[in-house]
Amino acid sequence: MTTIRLLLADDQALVRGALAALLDLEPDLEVVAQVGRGDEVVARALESAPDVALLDIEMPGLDGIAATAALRARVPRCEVLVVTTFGRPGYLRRAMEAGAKGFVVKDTPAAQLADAVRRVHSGLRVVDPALAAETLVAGASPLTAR
Amino acid sequence: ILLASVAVFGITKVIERNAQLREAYEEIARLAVTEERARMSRDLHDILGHSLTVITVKAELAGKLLPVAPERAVSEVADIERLAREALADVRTTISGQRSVTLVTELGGARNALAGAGIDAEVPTAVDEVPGEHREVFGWVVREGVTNVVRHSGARTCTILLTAHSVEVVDDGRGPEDTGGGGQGLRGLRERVQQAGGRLEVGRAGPDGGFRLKVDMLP
Amino acid sequence: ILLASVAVFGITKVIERNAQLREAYEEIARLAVTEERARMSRDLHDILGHSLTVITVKAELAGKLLPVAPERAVSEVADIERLAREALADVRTTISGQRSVTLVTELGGARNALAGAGIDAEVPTAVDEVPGEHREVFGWVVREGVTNVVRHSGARTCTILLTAHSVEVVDDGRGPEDTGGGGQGLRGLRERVQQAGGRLEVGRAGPDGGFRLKVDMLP
Ligand SMILES: Nc1ncnc2c1ncn2[C@@H]1O[C@H](COP(=O)(O)OP(=O)(O)OP(=O)(O)O)[C@@H](O)[C@H]1O
Ligand SMILES: Nc1ncnc2c1ncn2[C@@H]1O[C@H](COP(=O)(O)OP(=O)(O)OP(=O)(O)O)[C@@H](O)[C@H]1O
Ligand SMILES: [Mg+2]
Ligand SMILES: [Mg+2]
Ligand SMILES: [Mg+2]
Repeated sequence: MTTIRLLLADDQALVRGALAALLDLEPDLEVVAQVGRGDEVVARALESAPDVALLDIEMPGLDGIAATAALRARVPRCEVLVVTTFGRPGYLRRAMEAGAKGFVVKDTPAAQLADAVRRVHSGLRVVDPALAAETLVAGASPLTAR
Repeated sequence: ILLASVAVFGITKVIERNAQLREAYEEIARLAVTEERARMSRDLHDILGHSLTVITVKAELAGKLLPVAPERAVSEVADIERLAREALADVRTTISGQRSVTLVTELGGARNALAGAGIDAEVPTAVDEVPGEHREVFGWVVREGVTNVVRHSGARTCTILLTAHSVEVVDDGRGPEDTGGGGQGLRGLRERVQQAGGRLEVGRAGPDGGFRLKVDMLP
Repeated sequence: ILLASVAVFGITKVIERNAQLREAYEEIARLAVTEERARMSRDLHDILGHSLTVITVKAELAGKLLPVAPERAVSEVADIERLAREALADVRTTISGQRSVTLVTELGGARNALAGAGIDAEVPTAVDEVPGEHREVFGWVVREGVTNVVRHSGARTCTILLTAHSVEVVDDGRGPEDTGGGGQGLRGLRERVQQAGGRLEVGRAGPDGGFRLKVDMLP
């Protein structure tokens, strides 16, 4: 069994730490790098050679969507799975246009999240349907407008 | 006579419209209050979304660790309790409408204020590393720091940096004046920070100028 | 000429005021939307406040149980995970504005509706016993049941009862009519309930009349 190497980028250190621990419990997954800012993603990916990057969207420095585009350009062998808390309008479309293969919520149960990582790694698309619906409601609510 | 009655009609209308306008403006004022509350709720949604995410992920992790590494499970469960308590405190403060200061809502306010002033801003979205007991004083730092950036700096960009024990407001504007000078803002803030067991520093942000306001909580 | 100019003045004023009034009303409409959102957030806060309280208590309990009864701690931690995930789902639904129906917001709506109708209401503030998969259909039950109480019952009091597997809306009004009769409301609701794997019953609440709408989810 080959190990899938993971990079995690999330500015919520507690979420990032817990997700890393959960994913590390999977025998075929290994977290090789963690960052808390979007503008550190590419540099750390160049050092640590991950197979899949899990990127948060709202991060300081560079948001996860811009980080996706930068990572796909500089480290094309690394696939991107976007993990987010909220599906604000337009996020899904922009993430996919930037080259992400997957788009799920951060609280996806660990077994499903691990599965999403494996699918993205093998080139498949993974989109959380509820989250997709949320982000496609364009500008529906000022609660989402930022 | 025709003209006279048109005039009377016109003047009556003016009076009537004036009353309607006054009512309309009162209504607007009332609703503006509600809008302010909605803004706070939006911030609250963000914090709740984040807190509940951390709690969910940590609870799942704790469940998995329990059989294999109980001592690590203990610390995850302790984190969960703390996070839930702090989120609850934020909910209570916001609902009660007394709106003392919470870090979360001040960060939201900072984002709005800087955007409104046309200053590029980098404002953290996550506060969960900051222990609950520091959040109020950090909120005051953000509020005064950002107000000053908007009023005095002439900056193009502003960054707010948070760690568990510190908060910084940095801009790339004209920087501090040699005279020191100044009003009540920073003086009052320094007292507040000292009472909370912290230290406040202000100065140049870097060789090219700019202003840095930094608060460290002493361990 | 004097009169004429007064008239012209008056009419000009009327036109101007009309424009101001139109703008004012547009502003009111915009703000009213915000007000509605604020109401939703308020409902959300009530229930989330409750969820967070339960999470806090359970985390504390789990921490105490861990060294002495780890198997019981496991189930508390599993509860926490479920509660947090469901609360998060409620936050998301409310924010996205798709908000089909959630039990949380319907209970808030019920409270408002009954208060508005001058009916004394007993409405649960906690939904955490109800599994996530029943919440939407229970939300529809509350919505239709309470709408009917307000429209048809003539009741003085109304009680909503929740368990993990059932929801009831009971009032002390004139009770069901012998003719059965009726519109789309209960018929549509019955279909919805059956599709979700439940059973809907309506009938007299007690010997003195009153109306009871009860839905049981089949195990
Ligand atoms: N970001 C900044 N850039 C440039 N100068 C600043 C900045 N922040 C503060 N200053 C300088 O420091 C002085 C002291 O700030 P302080 O907040 O104490 O007073 P103030 O903002 O002038 O008045 P007040 O806060 O009482 O309304 C300011 O008057 C200004 O000259
Ligand atoms: N709480 C109640 N008290 C007394 N009568 C009730 C109550 N709830 C329902 N009913 C009776 O049952 C009938 C059927 O209710 P149902 O909701 O299906 O129709 P409706 O409310 O009349 O119309 P709609 O389809 O628009 O809701 C009502 O018309 C009314 O006569
Ligand atoms: Mg983030
Ligand atoms: Mg000041
Ligand atoms: Mg009806």
